[in-house]
Amino acid sequence: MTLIRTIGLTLLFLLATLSSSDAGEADLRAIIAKFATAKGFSEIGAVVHDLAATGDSLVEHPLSALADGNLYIREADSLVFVGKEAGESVQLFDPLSSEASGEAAKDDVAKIKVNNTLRRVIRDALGTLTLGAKDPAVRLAAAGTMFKTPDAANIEPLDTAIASETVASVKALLEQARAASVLVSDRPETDKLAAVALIGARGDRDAVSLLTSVDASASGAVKDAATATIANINSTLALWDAGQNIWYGISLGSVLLLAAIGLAITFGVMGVINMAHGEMVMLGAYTTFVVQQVIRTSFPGLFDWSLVIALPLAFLVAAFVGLIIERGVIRFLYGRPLETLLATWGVSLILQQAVRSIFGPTNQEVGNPSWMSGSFDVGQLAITWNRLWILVFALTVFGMLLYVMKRTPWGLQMRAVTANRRMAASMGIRTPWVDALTFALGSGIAGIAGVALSQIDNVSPNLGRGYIIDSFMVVVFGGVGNLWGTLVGAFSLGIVNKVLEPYAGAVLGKIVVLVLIILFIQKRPRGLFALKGRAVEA
Amino acid sequence: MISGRFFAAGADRRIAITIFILLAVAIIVPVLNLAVSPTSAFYIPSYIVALTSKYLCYALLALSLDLVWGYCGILSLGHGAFFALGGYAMGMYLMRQIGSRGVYGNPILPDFMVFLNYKELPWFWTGFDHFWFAAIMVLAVPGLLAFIFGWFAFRSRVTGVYLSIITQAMTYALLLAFFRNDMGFGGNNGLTDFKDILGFNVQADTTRSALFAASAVMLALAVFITWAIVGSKYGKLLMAVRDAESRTRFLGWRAENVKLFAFTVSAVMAGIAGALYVPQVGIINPGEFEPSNSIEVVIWAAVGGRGTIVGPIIGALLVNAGKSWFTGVLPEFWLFALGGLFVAVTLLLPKGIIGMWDSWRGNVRALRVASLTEEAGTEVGMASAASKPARSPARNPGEWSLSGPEPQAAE
Amino acid sequence: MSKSNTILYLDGVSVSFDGFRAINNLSLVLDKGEMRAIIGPNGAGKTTMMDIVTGKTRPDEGEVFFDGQVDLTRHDEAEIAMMGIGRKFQKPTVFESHTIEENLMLALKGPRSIFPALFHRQSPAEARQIDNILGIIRLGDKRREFAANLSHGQKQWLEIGMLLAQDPKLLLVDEPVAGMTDAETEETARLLRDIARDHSVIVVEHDMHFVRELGVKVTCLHEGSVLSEGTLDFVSADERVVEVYLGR
Amino acid sequence: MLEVSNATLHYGAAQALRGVSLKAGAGKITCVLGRNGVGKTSLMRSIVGHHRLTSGSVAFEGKALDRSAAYDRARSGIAFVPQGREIFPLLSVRENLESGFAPLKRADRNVPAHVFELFPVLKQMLGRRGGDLSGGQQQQLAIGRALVMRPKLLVLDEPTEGIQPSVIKDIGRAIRYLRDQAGIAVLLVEQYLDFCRELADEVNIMDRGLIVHTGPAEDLDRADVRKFLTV
Amino acid sequence: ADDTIKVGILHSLSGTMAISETTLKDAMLMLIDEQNAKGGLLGKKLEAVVVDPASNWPLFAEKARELISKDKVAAVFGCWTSVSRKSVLPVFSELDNILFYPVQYEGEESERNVFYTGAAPNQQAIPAVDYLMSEDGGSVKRWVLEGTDYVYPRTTNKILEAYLKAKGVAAEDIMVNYTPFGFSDWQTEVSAIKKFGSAGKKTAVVSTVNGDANVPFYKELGNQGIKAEDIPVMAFSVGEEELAGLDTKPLVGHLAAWNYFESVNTPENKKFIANWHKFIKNNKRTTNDPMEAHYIGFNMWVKAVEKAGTTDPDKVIDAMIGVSVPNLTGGYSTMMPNHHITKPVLIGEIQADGQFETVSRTPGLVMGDEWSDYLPDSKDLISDWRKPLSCGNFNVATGKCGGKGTN
Ligand SMILES: Nc1ncnc2c1ncn2[C@@H]1O[C@H](COP(=O)(O)OP(=O)(O)OP(=O)(O)O)[C@@H](O)[C@H]1O
Ligand SMILES: Nc1ncnc2c1ncn2[C@@H]1O[C@H](COP(=O)(O)OP(=O)(O)OP(=O)(O)O)[C@@H](O)[C@H]1O
Ligand SMILES: NC(N)=O
Ligand SMILES: [Mg+2]
Ligand SMILES: [Mg+2]
Repeated sequence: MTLIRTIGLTLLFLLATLSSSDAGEADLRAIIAKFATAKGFSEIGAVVHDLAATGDSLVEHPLSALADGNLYIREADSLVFVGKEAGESVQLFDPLSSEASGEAAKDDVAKIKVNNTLRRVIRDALGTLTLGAKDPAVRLAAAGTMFKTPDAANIEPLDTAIASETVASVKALLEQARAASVLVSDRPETDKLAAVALIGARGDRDAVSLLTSVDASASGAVKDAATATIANINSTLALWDAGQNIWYGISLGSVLLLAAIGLAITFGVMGVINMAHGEMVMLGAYTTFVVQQVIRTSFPGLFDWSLVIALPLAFLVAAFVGLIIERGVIRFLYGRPLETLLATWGVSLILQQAVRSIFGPTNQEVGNPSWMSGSFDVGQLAITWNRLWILVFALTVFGMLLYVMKRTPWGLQMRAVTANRRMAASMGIRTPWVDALTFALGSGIAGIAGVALSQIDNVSPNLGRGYIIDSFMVVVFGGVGNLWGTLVGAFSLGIVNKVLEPYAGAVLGKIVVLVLIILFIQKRPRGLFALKGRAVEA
Repeated sequence: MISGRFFAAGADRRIAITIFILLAVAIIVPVLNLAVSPTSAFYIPSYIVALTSKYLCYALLALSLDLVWGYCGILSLGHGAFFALGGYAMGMYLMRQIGSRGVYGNPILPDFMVFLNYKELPWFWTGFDHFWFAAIMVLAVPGLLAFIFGWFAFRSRVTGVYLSIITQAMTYALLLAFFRNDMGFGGNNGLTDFKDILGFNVQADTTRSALFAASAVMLALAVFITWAIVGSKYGKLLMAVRDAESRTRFLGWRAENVKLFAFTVSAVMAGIAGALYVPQVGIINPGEFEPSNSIEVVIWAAVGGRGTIVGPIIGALLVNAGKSWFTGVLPEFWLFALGGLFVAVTLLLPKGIIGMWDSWRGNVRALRVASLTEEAGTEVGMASAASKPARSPARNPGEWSLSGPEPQAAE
Repeated sequence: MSKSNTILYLDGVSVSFDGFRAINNLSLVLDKGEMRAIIGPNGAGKTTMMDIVTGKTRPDEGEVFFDGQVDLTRHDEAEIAMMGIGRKFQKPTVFESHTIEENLMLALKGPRSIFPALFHRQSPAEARQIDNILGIIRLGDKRREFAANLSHGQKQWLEIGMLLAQDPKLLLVDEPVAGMTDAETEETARLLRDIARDHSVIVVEHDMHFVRELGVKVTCLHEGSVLSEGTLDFVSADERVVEVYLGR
Repeated sequence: MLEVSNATLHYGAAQALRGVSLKAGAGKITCVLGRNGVGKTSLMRSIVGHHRLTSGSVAFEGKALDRSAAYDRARSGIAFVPQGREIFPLLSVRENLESGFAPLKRADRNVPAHVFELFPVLKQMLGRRGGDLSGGQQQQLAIGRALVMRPKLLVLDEPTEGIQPSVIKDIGRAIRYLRDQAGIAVLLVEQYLDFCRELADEVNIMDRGLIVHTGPAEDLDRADVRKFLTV
Repeated sequence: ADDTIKVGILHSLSGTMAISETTLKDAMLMLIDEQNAKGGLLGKKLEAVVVDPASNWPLFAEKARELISKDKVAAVFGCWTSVSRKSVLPVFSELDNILFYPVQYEGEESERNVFYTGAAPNQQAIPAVDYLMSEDGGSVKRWVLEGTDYVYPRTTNKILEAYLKAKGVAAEDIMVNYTPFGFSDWQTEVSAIKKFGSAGKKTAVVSTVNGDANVPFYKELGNQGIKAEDIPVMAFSVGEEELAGLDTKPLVGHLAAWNYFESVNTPENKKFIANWHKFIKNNKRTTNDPMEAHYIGFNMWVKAVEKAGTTDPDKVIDAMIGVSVPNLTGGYSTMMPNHHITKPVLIGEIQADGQFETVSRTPGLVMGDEWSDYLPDSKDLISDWRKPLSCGNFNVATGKCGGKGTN
């Protein structure tokens, strides 16, 4: 099998780079037709090899369709098509020319099954096929694939590719891929040592992975060099790991901050023990779901904008519900903070069940827009886009809130009203307005937190319950009534948690964090950023 | 003094009546269950006995919470932990009573230890084959935890929300810890499959009735003790600490000790409740440490009326009966009903059922007094004795009042 | 200076809050059995000084001794109170959900630990003492009222009553006549003079009539330290006192 | 300007006001005196809208206020300096003063200069938390805060309590100044007789929930009036 | 009334488990409706009694008691978590009624009053691992056992560890990790998996992560770019229902082992899905394995009642054994004497449309093995509820009923 592949790939590459594909379309069709009779993954795999061996760049299309599970066989005539599902039917396209070839009912076509092994085979084949592609990104991906699947036969095509490569980053990766292949070839030891050095320079986990497998099979100087390089990389990686854990902590902190920040208003500022806070977050998440649902069915092109659209809506929905709760329940309870616990607990039960009745008890799908998907590397740190955006978002919300609280008359009135409602009224402040709007603001912020959390967590009626305890912990740990406290509290809890986790495990880590909170409060009985002064030191 | 107070009028008479009812029920219910024919109209089915008995345990838990919350302003959001610890102590005894009747027939190790490959009983399980030992542990474990926890927290002057949240952190940490199979308490499944208690089959109707009676008597006893505590000078002090902790210090009282005593007593009561609960429901698992359970206890007390003795009992009975009933008849909508009930109680009965009852009665009496005296042309004292500002739980500063709408600064 | 005959001895005491010096190198000595009036502008540090003595605030530096030998900076509020330092707060602070009687009962001198409190029964002597105090503060007819229902002035009286019930060796009285009528003010002065016969007392007041009635040595504080000390006439003749405090 | 007629007020079943009638005219200082617990504070609170009267009415500039909320009364020009100060403890002194901006037009939102002239200490302490101030300083802040609102009626409940003598004098001067220059009505509850005697255009004596005497300040020297103020 | 036969439905409709269990309640209602449309049972209509134990374990026991004592149901279909089952077990044995338990579980139990229609570990975990070790499955050499910290994952992983070691996997090639219930921040765990997987050996994750924690787990896998081709994740608790809350495009190729997939192409299944959509009035609602388990269990019960001619639990319990009904994957499932059933084991890969594509299937039916052969204390135990043995824990080594039989 390896032999076939080697020959195939070499051939194919030569042909492809010369861009003189003349394997003949008819031949290709004949091979593709074999999919209809192939049974089981290994036979399909063989057909894939045959196709790849033609070296014709045309095969890229049917192969990637196959990898994506989009290759179909029409049962009536056993013809192979690329298919695109559209409701109950499948639109068919010619596998080579991509011409539309009509439609078929789902039941009349059979999808060609792929499994992981097959997908890997296809990916490898495509990797080599696309080494000469126009788009540098595609070439980069191809080089990446070849790095991960070293093969002595790859050396020559890679040499050719390196010679003609103009983009530096692609070239570097091609060289590493070549080095990887050198290591598994029977090239002389000096070549191999150079290869080890080249790969070692990557300094990342993939390099370790590759060198480890070399280490296992090699001997002599190469083995020693590999071992030394692995040790070397691992020691720098350990540092990066620490950095990575901090980043995880920061990103967990940003989630905690988002979840808690609305509560910092309704509870921290207004003193309402708002047990329905989590449900406000949930409402925000469901708003996102509904927005995406509408977009999916009516304006699919807007999907990447879905979160942007959902943000104001989630704010409004949650704020409106908050307004109703405040006017309907909370306003009768000022001066009786403990009873807000009872009432808002009731409200939270009602909201949960309402959502369950309307949307069903199961998870709803909220997708990630493309700009929130995937990750990028900074050095050896892998940073996922969604976490980064959530961090940015959390800090932005925090900044805006801080501005409102400290720099606007509304913020001043809010604080005055919650400090002494009766006296604030005597200062001419319309307390009912301020109360209602403040609670709505806190709820609205919880709502937009829901938009962000929908990106990383379940959107289910239980969503809120998962955050309520953490939110209270953060607000209280930071010091009630102090927004900065909430910020610092969220990040410190996040970071401590994530730094502990790799050593203690998630469960024990969490227990340790809780115990630390208990101990910390003994040291600072009014939280991290305690409100100070005579008034509070009663 | 105690006996004198006991038969006095008003609130104290209510305590007497409550105790009397509980003791009566402790006798009557078992009799109606065991001695009356199932076809009779007076027959009380076993499952009602089991159910009510469970509520009585909850009532005891609610009462224990109210001792610290209602009378001392310590809003514990972790009282479920003491309940659960008491329950675990009892559960461990019950596990040991299974002996070799477990599925693996191991005479020493409970089933979960067998399939998790324990080779011997962990050290902390020793002694639990004796009832007396377990009984001591039922009191000692929650009591000791509360004592240690309270010792540090009260000494550091952790109050208000901060205290509430660390009690919540405590129960949450225990929840996670008990989830761990490595802890040796059966992990998430907890302890189940009990066979006997003190040699009697836990499933037998007579045992159930006995447990029912025990729960009722224990609750009666707790009512009596709480009442005695609350009515004593110490009780007044407790409330003084609730209302103006620092002021009591300037009078020379050690507020932290005042709180610590109540907290510990309360935890022991909660532990007893848990211990009675476990043989009756047949399982104890970490779910009992769930923070939301503890919050529910707070809610029972609030619904019934905090800062009263009978209130939390009524609240616990009512909310749980409501829950049992609603989950049966309105399985899909009961959360609306229960949630609605909580909202309605807060809005319509701000001091809980008992509190409202009192102020309603109080007002009626007060208004009557006022009108009578006015008719008689005599002067009304500015604030006549009849006005009951109530030892209102709401006016409870320094507690959850954060930025201090009603600051109690001792300037 | 010898501490031996003093009931209260402050030397070089300073305290600051967030950089603001509320008490600045304050020295003050009160002899056993002495009554002293303290005056001084708003914010001079009078209340803060009491906070330091009663253990509410810890001084940054300086010595604070009670009864010539007890270093108060090493004790907390409850201990200090038990040693015999009682205090009336500037803003009346009473137990609002207790009756007047119960407020006094909690203040009454006696053991301060849990178990005695748990099994406490009121003795006839205690009952008499409460009756007595109720008479002095003229709240006898309200003895079963909840303290929450008192007017501001009535709470002031209740505070004074609680102080009397404590029967401390040293009384710190912060603005006792604020919110009282002139007649009541005189009454209070008489009461304090009575008490001063066998107690040491520090009174803070802004009411000069009242201070005059007391007829004791006066200390004027300003910006956290002593500005002037002597008889009232002496102090009020001091130009600086007139400047910062009395006004023209 | 302000007219209270036949006001009664109950706390639960206890009656605190038993048919009080009172007038406070513009450009006049009207004093209310009485022993502890006779209902002075209750009366003031009813006027500014902290308590709802059981019966009777409060009218301001001819309009009945009985149905309006405290903030509407404040907006119509009634400022209140409560007994016990009630400053916002966690707000800075500046913010406490600015809390009086709410009823003002945007252009008027500044702290009048005479506030700082009157209470220079406030200027020094602008950045500190209100709750940290000493008792007397808080009292000054409470008065300053009320003045920021540019009221037509200033209701003061024992404003001199805990204030040093020199500042009491200043407050007296300020009240007079406000009466004379701005022509506002001042309703003043006082225990401090001399202060009252000096300032008042009219005194009202309360006893047990009733106004038992109304007359000029000189009446305070009459024995039949004094008797209401002795123990 | 006596003209109906009552059937209890004991699934949480609120609380944390509602997310999974509510569907089962609906499925039961549908099955009962269908049976009634067919004319009921023994000439009587079936009547569903639904209660909500609210994800609260003691409440499960209370509600079970209520169903049996008060409502006098003939059988109960319910529970999801093991702890809820443990909590009701004593009630069922005390009041002698029948529970049908439809969820895969850790085994180590066989009660007379319970019929286990979900998978025992050998009907799910072992075949799944076998698949991963096979060439088709990618010849996995290195294993991450990732689970939620509770009894089912712990036990399953114990069994798997023993099994893997028996297959020659070295201890350092197995990584076990647990997270709490409802865990939502998977960054550290996923990166640890990545790290563990970069040792140059083919690595796979066997996930016993429970319910709610799965969505954030998979989202993190997707975001950190862990592809199924590189490190496949084989899950035992992720079904169509869980996937419905996810964008599955980044997850294509990850695996699950079940006894049923909605995508299975059989006439029975098509009919079942069509009925389900009609009943629930939503064409998007998926079906899943526990639903099939209830389908099987319910039909078995119906058949057994018909066979016994009565709903009397004792008689039905005896009649159940040997009853065989069609399952939805094109075969018959039979109730075995150990109260577990025979099932095919299917391995499926996640598809972009949120369905599973079956990539492997055991050649025959697998019989549920309640006492694992890989745990030292249970390997000698068997269960057989037929008379005269009538024992749930018969020790073949000692020849005694009651575990070790040391007494
Ligand atoms: N906890 C604190 N934080 C910040 N500043 C404080 C604190 N306590 C006191 N101060 C400041 O210390 C100074 C002294 O206050 P103190 O209350 O002792 O004055 P006082 O002499 O009692 O005044 P008054 O006569 O007005 O009661 C004041 O300026 C006050 O603002
Ligand atoms: N919130 C309340 N609840 C019940 N009774 C009250 C309340 N506030 C005041 N009272 C009672 O009403 C009466 C009048 O009180 P008020 O505060 O108006 O008196 P005052 O004249 O202002 O007295 P002071 O000079 O002491 O301030 C008092 O007897 C008091 O006991
Ligand atoms: N049985 C389970 N999945 O808990
Ligand atoms: Mg002072
Ligand atoms: Mg007053």
